[in-house]
Amino acid sequence: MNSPTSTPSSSPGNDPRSRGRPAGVKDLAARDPLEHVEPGESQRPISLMLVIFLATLFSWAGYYAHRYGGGYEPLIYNENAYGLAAAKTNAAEKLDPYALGQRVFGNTCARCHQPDGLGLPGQYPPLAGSEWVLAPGPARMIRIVLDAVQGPIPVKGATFDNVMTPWRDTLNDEQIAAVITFVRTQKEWGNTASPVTPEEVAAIRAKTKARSAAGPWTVAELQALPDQEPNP
Amino acid sequence: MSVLWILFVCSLVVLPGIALLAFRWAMRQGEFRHLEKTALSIFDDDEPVGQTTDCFPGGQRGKKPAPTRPPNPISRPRLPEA
Amino acid sequence: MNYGPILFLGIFLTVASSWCGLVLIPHLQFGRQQPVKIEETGELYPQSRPGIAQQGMAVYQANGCIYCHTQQVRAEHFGADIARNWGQRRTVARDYIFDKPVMLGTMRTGPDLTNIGLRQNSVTWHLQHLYTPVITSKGSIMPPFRFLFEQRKIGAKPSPDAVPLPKEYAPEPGYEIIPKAEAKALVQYLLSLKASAPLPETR
Amino acid sequence: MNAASPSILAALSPSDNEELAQRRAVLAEIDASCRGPLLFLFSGSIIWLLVGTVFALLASLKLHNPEYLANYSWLTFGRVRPAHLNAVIYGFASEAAIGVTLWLMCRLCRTPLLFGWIINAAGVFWNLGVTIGVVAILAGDSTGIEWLEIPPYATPILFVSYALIAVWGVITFRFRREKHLYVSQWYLLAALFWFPWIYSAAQILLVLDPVRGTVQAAVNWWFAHNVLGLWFTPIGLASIYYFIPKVLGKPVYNYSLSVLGFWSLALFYNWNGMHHLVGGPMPAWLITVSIVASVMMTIPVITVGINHHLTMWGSFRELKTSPVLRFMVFGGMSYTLTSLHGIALALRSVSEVTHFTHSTIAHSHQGMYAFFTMVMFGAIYYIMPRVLQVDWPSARLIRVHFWAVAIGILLYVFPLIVGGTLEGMAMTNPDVPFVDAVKPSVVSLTLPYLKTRSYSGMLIFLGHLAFAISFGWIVLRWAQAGRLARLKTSLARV
Repeated sequence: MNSPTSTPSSSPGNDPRSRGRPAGVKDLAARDPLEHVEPGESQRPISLMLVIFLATLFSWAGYYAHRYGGGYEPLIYNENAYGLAAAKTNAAEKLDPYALGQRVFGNTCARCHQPDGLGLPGQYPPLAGSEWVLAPGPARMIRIVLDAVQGPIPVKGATFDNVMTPWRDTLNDEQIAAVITFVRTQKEWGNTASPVTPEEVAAIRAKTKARSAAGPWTVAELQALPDQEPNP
Repeated sequence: MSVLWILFVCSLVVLPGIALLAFRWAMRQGEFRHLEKTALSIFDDDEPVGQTTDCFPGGQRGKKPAPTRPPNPISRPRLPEA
Repeated sequence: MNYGPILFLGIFLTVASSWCGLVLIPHLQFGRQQPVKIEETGELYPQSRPGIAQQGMAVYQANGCIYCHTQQVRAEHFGADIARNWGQRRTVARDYIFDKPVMLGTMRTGPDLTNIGLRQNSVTWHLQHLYTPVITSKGSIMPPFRFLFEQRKIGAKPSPDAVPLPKEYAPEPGYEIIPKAEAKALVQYLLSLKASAPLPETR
Repeated sequence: MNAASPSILAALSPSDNEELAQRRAVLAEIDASCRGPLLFLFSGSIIWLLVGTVFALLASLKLHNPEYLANYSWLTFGRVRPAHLNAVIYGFASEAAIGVTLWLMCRLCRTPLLFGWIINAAGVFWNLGVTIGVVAILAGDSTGIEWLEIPPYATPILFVSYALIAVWGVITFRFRREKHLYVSQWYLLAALFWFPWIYSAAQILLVLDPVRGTVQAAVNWWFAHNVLGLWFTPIGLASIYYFIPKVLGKPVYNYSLSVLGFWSLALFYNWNGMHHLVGGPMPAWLITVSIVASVMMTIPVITVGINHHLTMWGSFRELKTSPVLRFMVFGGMSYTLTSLHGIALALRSVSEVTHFTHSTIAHSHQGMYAFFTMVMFGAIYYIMPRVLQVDWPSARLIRVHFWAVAIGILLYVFPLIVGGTLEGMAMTNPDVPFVDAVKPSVVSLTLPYLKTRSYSGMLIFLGHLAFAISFGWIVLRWAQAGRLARLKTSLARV
């Protein structure tokens, strides 16, 4: 209804307002080079660039949705579960035990025992120079890490009355062996005890399986143990 | 979760229904004719072309030499007589 | 100008489409998951939280913990969540079926809390940490939540509830710091945060 | 009329030409009819802007200085932050958006604002709802759902208010005198329709009768991202599409492109939200679909960008003289930048690093502030002199406002994007401790950037103060010039 042909008032010739003015939108475009794309009456063809761009985007979209869509299954959470990369495994990088131990210590133990291994006086016992850490064999320490220990516990002449967090379910044998090795051999803290192997941890984990339900170890229970565990 | 089904019906039946009606009405109003000319619909006939209509208070407007605007191809409604 | 009509219809259909695609279909697909029996333990997982932990959740909500802490563990190949020991496996939708609201979070100004109940199960540690975070985590920028505690004159004998504090953070002699009910509930909620049961879909 | 401000008002002054006089009288009548509601809405939004900025500053200071005001439960970080968000989103931005929408609709429909009392009532309810909501959040009554923290007893008030505005919108559109629909109107109508849909759906499915498990998270981010995508972005773009051509006095570069831009935005933006959950406990397909939609956003972003920037092309010297253009162009450029940045952030490989870091915060401020808020400032600078028939009192205040907020937000966004990316790189390296007293850690790494943010916040606050003073002053001037203006309007009507 607003087309110039159907509405007399909008046609330049008939409109009294436009008398004496140049007619037509195109005149403006001719005068001002900045406005060379002034929309005109006719429909310009869609730019080929735009068509190619849109086509590329849509093909990419289809590919990506298919490739990482997990088959649109509700229980598929891994975007690599289907499609081309199904075979791609995400094997965790292998770390040397010291680096792994450092990482585990920083992310778990340091919250209480502090990054410097000195603990918090009156709260959390130190690991640096601790007689529990530097014992000849790791039997007690492995047990403590697996199922925790319940205070009061004497460490370096002070007594700490607190409860530790057990790590049986949250750290694997390799991680526990690595972190115990890291703590026992940490020279910056003056610790120079022997390293621990994952096999030793596995053996004690199996042996104390039933123990975990009974809660943390008590100091008396741990002290009753021999220093050296018989070899598995 | 009956509420969810109400929303579901709303989204799939009621709203598209409204959309269709609105669309039919818009077509009849001639909404989709002469799309490109609409770019000019925000200007009045007497607005200067290429000259800014805004400036800092007390300041000077942009001094771009500008030709007068050609007549706007869009018909303007008139103020109803008081 | 014939493409106008199709587009005009679109304004309504577009939002309806995303509503169906991002809300309705997810609800139908995984919005009705039930607990499953875990083979290793024979227990149903997940279980709803005990009442006091539910109250703690309200404290967590009210004080906006969600703005700095997430409750989601990403897959082993994606980020370092599992390498940081924030969990042994990624979390999946089933882990959250009893949470109202689900507080996944989008910021990690602080560490992830999905498994904080496993990583740190000491009530005392949590109370100290809430009272003044730098007691246990030096360098932390977490705000202290001292308004969840009250300072009280020590009565005939010290209260068993009193939070043990290092000297530099302890109140003046003769006073002790007692956690309010909110603090205790919050700690119970934190201790209840565990998502470790081996679900089949977490591979 | 004031002698110091002839320029803008010249366009609206009576003319000898009878035809012209009548034409100007139409505009004057439209502008005058908007006066009351706009004064109310803009005043409210500026008050919320100041309040929201104070909350923002508090939150920012607390992040690198946790002991600051730590003993007041009302002012703990976890309450001040959502109070900031709700004050600026629902208080400032929505209210300013509604005001600008009203004026644009009236101007584009060429009809005076009918039933102004509806808008005034809606404004009262809206401010009441937001006030109750923000106080409740500070008091510890938040729902704990991001972007929907306002408790369920305050939201119905917002609904009543919104319903009134929607009714008004329909009435105005029904009685419009201009039959052509300009692209801005498409954006505005779509926004007016989209917002109640997403808001009510989210309220019902998250607060009233929550869906189960992580579907809540899906609804949450569908809503939170669509508030930006289907509410603020359309209104911001509608403003740019109107004001840049209007101020320059030349039509938009390519109108067909603007149509493509509008519909591709409608088609793809609302599918975006799930990229906030990349890596989260969501089926792979849901996140993949959102990533695809995010990348498809290149279409509207590029088309809108071409239109904005090429309309401006060759007219950049006008930036020197026009404050409106400055804000609009800053907003338009930020829209292009923030959208391209957002598309990159949605990709899995980028998201792996930047997700959960401050770069997300930087991104949302780039969108909400550097784009939307700047555009709203520009619109208010254009609208107020026309509505009040009084020019802005001080060019210096406008300059202070512009430079303070422009430098402030750049100083906010870019350092924080860098800091957030470094933070993400540290966080995805498990050998960097999360927090440590001595060694560099994830937390200590971010501290310089968080401090920079506090400084930028102070600068932005300064800018807002200048804006508020300017606004108060022009209203005062109008009140003083009231008699004169009324006389002028009645003359123009003859």
